[in-house]
Amino acid sequence: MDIAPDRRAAREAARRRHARRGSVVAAVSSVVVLGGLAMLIVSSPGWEDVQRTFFSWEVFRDSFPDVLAGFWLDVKLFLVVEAVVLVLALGVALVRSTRAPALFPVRLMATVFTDVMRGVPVILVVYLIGFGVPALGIAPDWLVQDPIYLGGIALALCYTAYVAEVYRAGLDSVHPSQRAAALAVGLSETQAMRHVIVPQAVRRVVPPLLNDFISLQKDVALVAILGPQEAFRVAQISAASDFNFTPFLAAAMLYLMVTVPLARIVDRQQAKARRRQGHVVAT
Amino acid sequence: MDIAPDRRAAREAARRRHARRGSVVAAVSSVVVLGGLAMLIVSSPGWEDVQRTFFSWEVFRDSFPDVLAGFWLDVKLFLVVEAVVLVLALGVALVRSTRAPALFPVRLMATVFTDVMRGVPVILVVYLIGFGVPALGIAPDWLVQDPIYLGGIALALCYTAYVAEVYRAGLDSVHPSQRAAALAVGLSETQAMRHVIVPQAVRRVVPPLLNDFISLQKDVALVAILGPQEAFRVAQISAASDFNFTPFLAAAMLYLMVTVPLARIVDRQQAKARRRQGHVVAT
Amino acid sequence: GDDDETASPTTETTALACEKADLALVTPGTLTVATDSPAFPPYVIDDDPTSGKGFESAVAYAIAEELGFTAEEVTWIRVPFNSTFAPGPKKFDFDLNQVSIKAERQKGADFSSPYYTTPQGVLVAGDSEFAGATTLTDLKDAQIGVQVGTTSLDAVNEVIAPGKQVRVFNDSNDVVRALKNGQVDAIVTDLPTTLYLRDAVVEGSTLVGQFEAPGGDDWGAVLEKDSELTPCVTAAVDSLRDSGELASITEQWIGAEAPVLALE
Amino acid sequence: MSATVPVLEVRGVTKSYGDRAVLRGIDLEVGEHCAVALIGASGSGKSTLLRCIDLLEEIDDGDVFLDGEVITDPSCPAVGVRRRLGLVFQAFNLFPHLTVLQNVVLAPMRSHGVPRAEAEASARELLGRFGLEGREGDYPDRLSGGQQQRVAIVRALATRPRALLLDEVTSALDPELVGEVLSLVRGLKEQGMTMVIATHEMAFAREVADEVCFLHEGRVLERGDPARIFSAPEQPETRQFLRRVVETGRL
Amino acid sequence: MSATVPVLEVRGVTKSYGDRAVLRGIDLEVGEHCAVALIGASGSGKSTLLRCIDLLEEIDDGDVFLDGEVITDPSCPAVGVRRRLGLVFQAFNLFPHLTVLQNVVLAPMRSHGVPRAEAEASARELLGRFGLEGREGDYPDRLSGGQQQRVAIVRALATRPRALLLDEVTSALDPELVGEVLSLVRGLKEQGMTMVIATHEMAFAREVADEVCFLHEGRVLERGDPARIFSAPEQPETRQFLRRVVETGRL
Ligand SMILES: Nc1ncnc2c1ncn2[C@@H]1O[C@H](COP(=O)(O)OP(=O)(O)OP(=O)(O)O)[C@@H](O)[C@H]1O
Ligand SMILES: Nc1ncnc2c1ncn2[C@@H]1O[C@H](COP(=O)(O)OP(=O)(O)OP(=O)(O)O)[C@@H](O)[C@H]1O
Ligand SMILES: [Mg+2]
Ligand SMILES: [Mg+2]
Repeated sequence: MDIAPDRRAAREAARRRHARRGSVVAAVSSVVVLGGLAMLIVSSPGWEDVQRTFFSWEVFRDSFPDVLAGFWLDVKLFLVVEAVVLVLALGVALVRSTRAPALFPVRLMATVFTDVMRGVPVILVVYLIGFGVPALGIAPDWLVQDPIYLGGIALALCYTAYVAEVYRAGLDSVHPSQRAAALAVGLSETQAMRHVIVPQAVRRVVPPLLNDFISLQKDVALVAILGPQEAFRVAQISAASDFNFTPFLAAAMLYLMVTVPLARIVDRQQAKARRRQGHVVAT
Repeated sequence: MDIAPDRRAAREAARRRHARRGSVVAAVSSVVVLGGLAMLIVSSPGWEDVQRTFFSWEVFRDSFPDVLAGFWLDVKLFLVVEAVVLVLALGVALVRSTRAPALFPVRLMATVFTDVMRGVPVILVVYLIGFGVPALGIAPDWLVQDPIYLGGIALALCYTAYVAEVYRAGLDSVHPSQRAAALAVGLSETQAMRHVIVPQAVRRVVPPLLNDFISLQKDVALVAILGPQEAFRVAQISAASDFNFTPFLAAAMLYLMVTVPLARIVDRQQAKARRRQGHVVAT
Repeated sequence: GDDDETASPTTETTALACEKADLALVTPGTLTVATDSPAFPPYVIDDDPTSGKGFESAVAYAIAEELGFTAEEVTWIRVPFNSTFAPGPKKFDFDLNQVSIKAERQKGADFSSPYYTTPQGVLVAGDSEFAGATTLTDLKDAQIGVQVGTTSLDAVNEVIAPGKQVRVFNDSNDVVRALKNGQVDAIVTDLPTTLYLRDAVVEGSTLVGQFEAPGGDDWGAVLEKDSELTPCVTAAVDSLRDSGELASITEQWIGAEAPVLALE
Repeated sequence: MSATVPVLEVRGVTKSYGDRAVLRGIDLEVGEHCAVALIGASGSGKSTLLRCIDLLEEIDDGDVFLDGEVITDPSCPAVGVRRRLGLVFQAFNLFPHLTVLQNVVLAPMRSHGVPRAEAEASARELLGRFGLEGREGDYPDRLSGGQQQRVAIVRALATRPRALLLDEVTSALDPELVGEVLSLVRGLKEQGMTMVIATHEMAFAREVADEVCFLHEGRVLERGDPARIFSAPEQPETRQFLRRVVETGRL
Repeated sequence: MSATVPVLEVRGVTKSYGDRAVLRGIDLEVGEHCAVALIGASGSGKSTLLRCIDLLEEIDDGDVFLDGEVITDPSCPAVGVRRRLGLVFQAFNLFPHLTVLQNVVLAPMRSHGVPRAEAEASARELLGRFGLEGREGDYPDRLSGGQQQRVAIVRALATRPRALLLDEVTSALDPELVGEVLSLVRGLKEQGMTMVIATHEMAFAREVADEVCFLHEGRVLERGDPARIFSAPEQPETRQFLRRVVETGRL
């Protein structure tokens, strides 16, 4: 009943050949398109000028250490705010997902909160909290003195609203029969959320969460409004004094060094979770 | 076998009573918390100063017309960019969702594109496209002359990356058995995507899409870097010349006037879709 | 306006290439001058550069006149500070926007000779512990704020070398708010701005003094890189300086004096 | 508790979805150690009734009593009620993000406070009894239909409920397993488990049930001793239903 | 096409998931107008085999022929093959975002180019035959288990396939409907439909099938005329399986 190994080998080979041909076509066409674009840019009359102002190696080298020094501030602030946001947002999302009529006022508050905080530009919230709260004259000195705290609070408020909406979409996408099953085995509403709904929801929303993660990482630069010299502000200072945009590139590079590995890790993990569940359907 | 109407009425009443009591508790506690916060702020020593610089009615009234005039630019740009993004992003997401080995190079390009475009600050892309492309000296005049085009392109590139990832999460969240069922009835891969996977995916990702929608609406202000006086820039100018932050509030108000109704419509529609499908499980 | 009808003719000092008719202008026949939007006092009064009121507005008209243009032949456009030094063709003939002349910047754009050399002014709240500062050393422990894109940051770092990292703000509005809120102890701006902020914006503030930026902070008009117009504008500025007209414009719009803060 | 109080009592329960009346006044009593079989056509309301008893749907009217207590009263804590009942869903509703073992131990550990080791040991034992040894670490999507159904049964049994609600627990099973499950359910019954069994498998009704209820369009049209119902149905609808059943060879 | 070429031929098909060999060399032939029943224990590989035939899983080895054509060759366009086959899933897999009617007309309209009016008319007719009139506008989540299963059958029939692959098409049906579906399938067979039926319902095997295949751990252990298999099974495994079936009263 076993099949001769050369049958199997032939099939494998055919499959590989097929794949390889397609691969080559795709690769060649991508190289042609991208290469053509690159050629066009590099051979343009203004390329030297552009290279000098946007991609100058000397300027990059000179500005990089300062930008990097500023970047630590971003990273620290980002990590703290992100952690706070992940927790608060889940709370807001859970409140918004309740259906009990008694909780209507709380739900209303949560709705108003997300609507307003998403709708208002982050920069305005940073202004309001960052300059408004100290102006009230009732905030403690340590809060007023350090722009990081106020800036962090402003960012956390805004991003809680964004992330809460992402969570909520995830919660809603879990089929109601899952909740019914969780209740039926005797879990409470809270336990059903914690052990059944939330874990399934979180897995589904990881990519959009990563979007907001990455946005936050970049919006951390907005605390610069309150004075601290974080990476983007340092780049701006250096760009303005040199009439050269390259320092921004240094900042972007640092951002990429965080976000790209993050995106890769998330992708790998999602693929694993997917493989673990569900039949793999052949094409 | 029918039950006396007063039995039913009694049960309804009990339910309502129960709900009402909870409602009252929740409402009272929210009012107390919010009211307390408001009291604290209004009675603070700096409140007058804050009110004058952040919430001045005169300044609001004076700056509003100019800010509004700038806002039309935002709205127009937003609508065009959003439409482009919704289409392009779906394309990128579909490419990233393919599994065929032949398409590896294209998939790689799409991955690099999303990683880089999400990772790099939008403002840098606006700088690069907005100042870099004209500097190359090969772009047609109409493109170089109008900062709206270049700014729009930059925004579209960035947001395509964000939105593509949201779509992709939606596509992945549709159970593989749905694809199997679509193929089994004889649909092609493309038709399965179009009629079965994408419609289910899109419904699930509407809230995170709205997030990116709203972010885009606000990031449209970044084209101000290239010169045009859109709402936020107008507000900034007016704020800086009066040493008063109120004009920002005018801008924020305009943003809210777009985003809040949008959020409400989306919510209502999601609730409808949810009600239509699945059992309503009582609490 | 303060247009001096009797300004000395400068045709001798202007090379032949600087004949009005021969100038390579963005829009032939008109001189296109750029400044930021908004433009602030005392450089431009009421954000209206066409009035000739305000230091840079006045300087622009004086240069225009040197080059042979009437006031009507001058057009103003608004260009954000950042894009004044974006590479590529410029939409203006020259730009006056308190741009400090720096070697690095000269790689991307041309500068005329300086039309003003500004000292830095230090402003503190009236009740501040630093209100009595008489030397730069007294300011070492102060939390200082500056505006982004100005030379003040370098000046503070090099001359005062404060113990706390200088806070950098987006614009004068923000820096002033930080001062009022007590988020910074002192703000450092170019002297004209300091004077304006003290007199018109921050009630009860004290200008504790001024100091020279290292190597001086010279402001020049910005032109497109390798522009044919650069020597002509330079010649016009030089001639205004020589004639004393520049000094009188300066006197009129940025008059006041302030104590000089010395290094201990 | 007095022996005269039935474990489960359903009185005049009605339930509509929008305009569609699905239950039109159901009465039902399940005494201690008794098994009641619900039979009836597809769409007659069997699953809905079970969901209503487990408080997963809000009923429009009527009452459900568990050990004499009105559980459908809004003030009655639903969690406590559901802990005393076990429900096996027709569509299984396994938790796809948990392995087979995790599916089974979740409720004992979380809502009954059984220590993990103990919960896992008894879960493994139960899984083994249902022919699922070696599949403890698999995710539900990797199981065949019959395997999923057995996991669902084990999950409900693991909480040692006071009464079991079984919804078509043999639909995806092969005949061999149907026999197996049948004898397991018979065993449960002998151990004194109280059960409501919605089923299309007449062997269940005949061999396990103390009473058979024939549901027709949301009403209990006929009820009685299985032997009596199967041999001498009174209502014409019951007669017709059973005639068809005999034709298919399921009786 | 010559009458001697079977419509479907499975030759030495093997399939593993990771280390678990699910199909270990399956051979099967289904002649024109024939119905083959797959019986066997839960997990023996029936559903997997049907998915492999419909090219929804990539097989490891062996070949599947449809009308003499090797459809498992990588160069063979899968869509064309699937259009000629109809598969009813054990878990129904209805499209939850489409109404019952839309579920049924999607494929005829999109992949067979039938005009909407025509597709809807024949869909309504088919739905009516399965007792689903009036439910055309409902979403699948609102249907009872049996109703969903019938929609799944109708969806597969609507494309008028050359051969039908049925996976437990009666599991969620009440006995009355089982009889109904049985006679519908019998009708299809009489109209000349070629079918592979994975089932736990021995009545199917006995009354409709021309041949019965007994699957055991991924192998076809025994095959033959239903009468022969049910009365005189040769293999001990088959004998044991059938003994249990008889005990449950399913034969
Ligand atoms: N959420 C819902 N919205 C509208 N109608 C519903 C909903 N849930 C169930 N129904 C309807 O209620 C009726 C009874 O459904 P139920 O699932 O209780 O039937 P059943 O007796 O269990 O049938 P089966 O034997 O097919 O499982 C059906 O007609 C079904 O379509
Ligand atoms: N994606 C998968 N990954 C791992 N194992 C799988 C996967 N799909 C199916 N299996 C295993 O393959 C075996 C055969 O499954 P299949 O669904 O074909 O059984 P079946 O004969 O249809 O059973 P049933 O009668 O219960 O429906 C089972 O042991 C199952 O656990
Ligand atoms: Mg049911
Ligand atoms: Mg199966």
